Amino acid sequence: MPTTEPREKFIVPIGPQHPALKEPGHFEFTVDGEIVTGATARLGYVHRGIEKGTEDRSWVQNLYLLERICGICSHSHALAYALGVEKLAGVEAPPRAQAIRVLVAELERIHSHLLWLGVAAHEAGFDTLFMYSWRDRETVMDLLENLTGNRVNYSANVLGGVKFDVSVEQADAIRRGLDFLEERTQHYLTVVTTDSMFLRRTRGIATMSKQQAEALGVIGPTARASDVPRDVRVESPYAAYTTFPVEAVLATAGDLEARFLVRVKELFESYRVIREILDRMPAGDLTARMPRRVKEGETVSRIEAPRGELFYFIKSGGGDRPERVKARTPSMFNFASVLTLAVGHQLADIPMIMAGIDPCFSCNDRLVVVNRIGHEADVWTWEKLRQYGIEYYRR
Amino acid sequence: MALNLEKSWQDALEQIKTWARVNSPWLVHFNSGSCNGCDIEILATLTPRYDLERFGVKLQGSPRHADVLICTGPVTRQARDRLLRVYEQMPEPKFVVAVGSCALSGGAFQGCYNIVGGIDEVLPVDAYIPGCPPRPEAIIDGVVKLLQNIQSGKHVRPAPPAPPSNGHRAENTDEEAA
Amino acid sequence: MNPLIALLIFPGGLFLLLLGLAYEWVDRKLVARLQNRIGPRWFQPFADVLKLLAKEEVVPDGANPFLFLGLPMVALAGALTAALYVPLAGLPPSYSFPGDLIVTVYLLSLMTLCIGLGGANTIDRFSLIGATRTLTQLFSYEAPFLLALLGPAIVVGSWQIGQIAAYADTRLLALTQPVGFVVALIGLMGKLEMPPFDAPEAETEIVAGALTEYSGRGYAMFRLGKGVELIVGLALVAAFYLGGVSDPLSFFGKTLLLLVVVAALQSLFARLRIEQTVGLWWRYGTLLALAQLLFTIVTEVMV
Amino acid sequence: MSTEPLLQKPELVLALSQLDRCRLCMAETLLEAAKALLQPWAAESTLPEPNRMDVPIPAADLLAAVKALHDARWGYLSAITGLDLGPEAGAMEALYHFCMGAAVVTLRVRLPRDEASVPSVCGLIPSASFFERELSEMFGVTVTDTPDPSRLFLPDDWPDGVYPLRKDFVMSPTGGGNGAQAE
Repeated sequence: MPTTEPREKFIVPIGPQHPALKEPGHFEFTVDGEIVTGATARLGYVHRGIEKGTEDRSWVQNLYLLERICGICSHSHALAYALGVEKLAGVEAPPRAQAIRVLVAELERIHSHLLWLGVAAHEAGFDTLFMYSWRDRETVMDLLENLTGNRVNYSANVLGGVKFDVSVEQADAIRRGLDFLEERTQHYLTVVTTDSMFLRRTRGIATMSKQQAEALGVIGPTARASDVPRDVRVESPYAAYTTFPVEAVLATAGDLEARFLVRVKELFESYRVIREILDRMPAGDLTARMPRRVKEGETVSRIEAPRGELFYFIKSGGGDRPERVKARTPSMFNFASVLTLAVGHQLADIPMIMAGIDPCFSCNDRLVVVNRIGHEADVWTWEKLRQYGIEYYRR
Repeated sequence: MALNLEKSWQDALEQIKTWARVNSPWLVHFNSGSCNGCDIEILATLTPRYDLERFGVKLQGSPRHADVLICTGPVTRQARDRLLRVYEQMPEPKFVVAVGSCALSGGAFQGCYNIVGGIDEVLPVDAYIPGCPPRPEAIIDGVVKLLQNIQSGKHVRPAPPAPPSNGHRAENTDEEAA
Repeated sequence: MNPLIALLIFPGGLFLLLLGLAYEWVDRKLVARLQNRIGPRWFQPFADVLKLLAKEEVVPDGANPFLFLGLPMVALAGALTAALYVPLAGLPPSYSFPGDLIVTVYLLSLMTLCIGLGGANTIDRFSLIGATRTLTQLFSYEAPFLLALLGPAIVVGSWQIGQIAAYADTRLLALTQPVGFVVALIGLMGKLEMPPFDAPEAETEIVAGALTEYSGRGYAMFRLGKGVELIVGLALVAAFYLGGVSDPLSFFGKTLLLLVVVAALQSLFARLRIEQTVGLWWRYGTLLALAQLLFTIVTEVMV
Repeated sequence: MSTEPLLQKPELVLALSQLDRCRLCMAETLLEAAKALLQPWAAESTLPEPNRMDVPIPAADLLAAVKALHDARWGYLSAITGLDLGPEAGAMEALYHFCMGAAVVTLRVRLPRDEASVPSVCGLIPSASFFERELSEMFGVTVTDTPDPSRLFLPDDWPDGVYPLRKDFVMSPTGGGNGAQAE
């Protein structure tokens, strides 16, 4: 299906400017006139060969490797891996450890959503909101550091439980931090829903209907923004989500504004769950004994990372090293479905579709090769595509 | 007499140049495979709480405007020649700061098949900032230490690394004489 | 005062460059404070420019070297000559002739033209986009800005900045022509490419816009030119609308007041898209300026 | 088992939070529904875990099985995992994981090691092209008529014919680079 005339691949090497989460990527859109006929992506700039790395490391060492797949959802990866291995080994982490795991997971969700709010605002050139939301994010980073000792990559998980306990002072500090954050989130909710500049960039853009979302298999907040109730915490609750249930936050509009709304409202949901956990924290010890060798078998472990469902497949051959660990990150899934959504869309909608799924890497510097059928491929920078999109909508 | 007049004039000029270089270090940031933990910490140094602009540090877009190349992440094979190209585009005098243990030595990903190793496998590195990820204070401290070294003239230029051992060499790795 | 000193030292070259840097610092500090950051130290722009002068100048291939090196000089020269006709630091303009208002405004836009040409001269994609944007934005704010400055000229009945400034010295024209004042101020922000009109060098989007390829001396000269343009623009608007700048105190006071207003506006808005800026200027800017002009002409004729 | 897909019945549709108690029994009914859909191949399906079902599928029938699940809107294709059972076993597996609620159905396709090939499911599920590209570049499984066979993760200068996730992939001594395939 790719177009016949040879497309010369040209990757822009210039260092990106003002990096929010920039990881270079490369997207190729085949265009017929205005309509996108084909879209592929070339990732791999950050491919470190982790899945192969897991096969020559022991079960415990893998925990630290898998935490560094992604800096923002490191706890999610460690949690999914730990739950999978515990299921394989037939070990059940004590309830207090499960509750602390969920506590750190929700704190990480707050940190990730606030970070995305800043990045999206920055993408629209709204630096003041970027500065403010990142300043407030420092509060949740302090909470995480106070609790786990590190701002990012907090490695709370140990196979069979958690590394630390939550003392009363830490719980109070978290409650105070959450009160401040809740009031700030209320402010951001009003900004996101009323600020005219923002609405011009988000309302009615890249709308995805419920059927489209289901057919494409979009997951996470992007799916919930199109009224598709896909939330692993609700569908198949893991760790302590059974004792502290979560309500899936849904919106019906399915456009970019709805995706903003879902993420900001999820913050409130996270605050509620964290307060509940702190109030009804079950007593008990922190870890359960874990055998060095995991018995033979395979398992699937799914959890809800800030960006969507994180899928882990772990196979053990009975030794002290895993046979195979497969991690399918939510962004890879969202990208795949978003690129298929792009087909048939206007070229002008592409930037907003991309920004909407909160890609794990917001490639500010990625380059889009647009080859119009008929004349040779011209190479657009990300910005030109963005600008083209905006001008297109102006006409 | 004329000679040392000439000499003192030269020193004074050198003094001013170093003062200017130390007081307005502009950064360009390149991520060659990092898990973006270090990237968000670098960005956190610009937000209100840490605000590097106090030291005159500004994050520039184009390598042409930058003095310090701040790199994060183990150098993946795919990002290798891009890193070199960015480095070569920067005008002299340029410095390289490696942030995070991945940039120092490949970090947790050492031994993975797609990793070339730390930044010093590809570029001459002037300052290393360990940590996974290093706290914003550590990053600021690293940059300030580099500036102090430049100021006091103690800074000696590291030799560019040996060409990559595993055969395939990007065609333009021999940078001009540093 | 012998003309050479006036030209090179006092109201002319050196003083103007330093003042430009100082105003740039005030602007950066205010915007940082409004984003509740601490912001740069007082000598920051000065250190920036000095460092840039000491850096290696890279002339990229694919760019015509003569043009590449010449454009920054022309830009700086354009900005400096524009400063000759404007009352600075409380002194009357060091040189003025009838019709110098038009010359000054176009000397200022010569600066933007050079930036656009500088960007178009290289083969780098980002600067090509930056160049097209700079030029499209140039044509959008040029007309309203000039019309807004014509208001006072009509009231005074002369095209000479010196005379207009003298006439406006006692009367607060901002009150009689409020709309013209607002359009002039916003036009000034457009000319200096300050947010929300900084689409041409949108840092997160097109690296550094038209100036991506420039480094070392060329970039330093462009920055100095921008600083001088800031001073000249502020002085013009202050001289015409805020009741003249006859003594140094009122000159600095008024221009700094305008700078505070501009800095506040800067941190309030997100970046306007290029076609929004053009739309804004042509739909509202020009109409408002024309309406103001009509109103002044009618009152002029009647009185 | 009624052929009309079980999913249309309202009570089966996931009620969000009230049903946490019988979460597992919900999973069982979903697995039953999947089993009904995959009838001809589900004869020797196994249940390694209460909420998981493995269904071995010959490569030729893969498309039909995926079509059955897809038309009945049974969940979504969450991932495609490549599994190398080792040079001695002389076989590889491609696992197609479908997830719905708490239930996970895995279609296991057994493939020979040397020229393994699998039909592409992108016709039914367009977003599967990423997974297929990863499968082909990491395991050497040729996915017939996939829309975009180019590389997804491996660098451009990666030698062809070297598949890193296979068991017999040997890291080159310098550690940083092109391993050799110890055929």
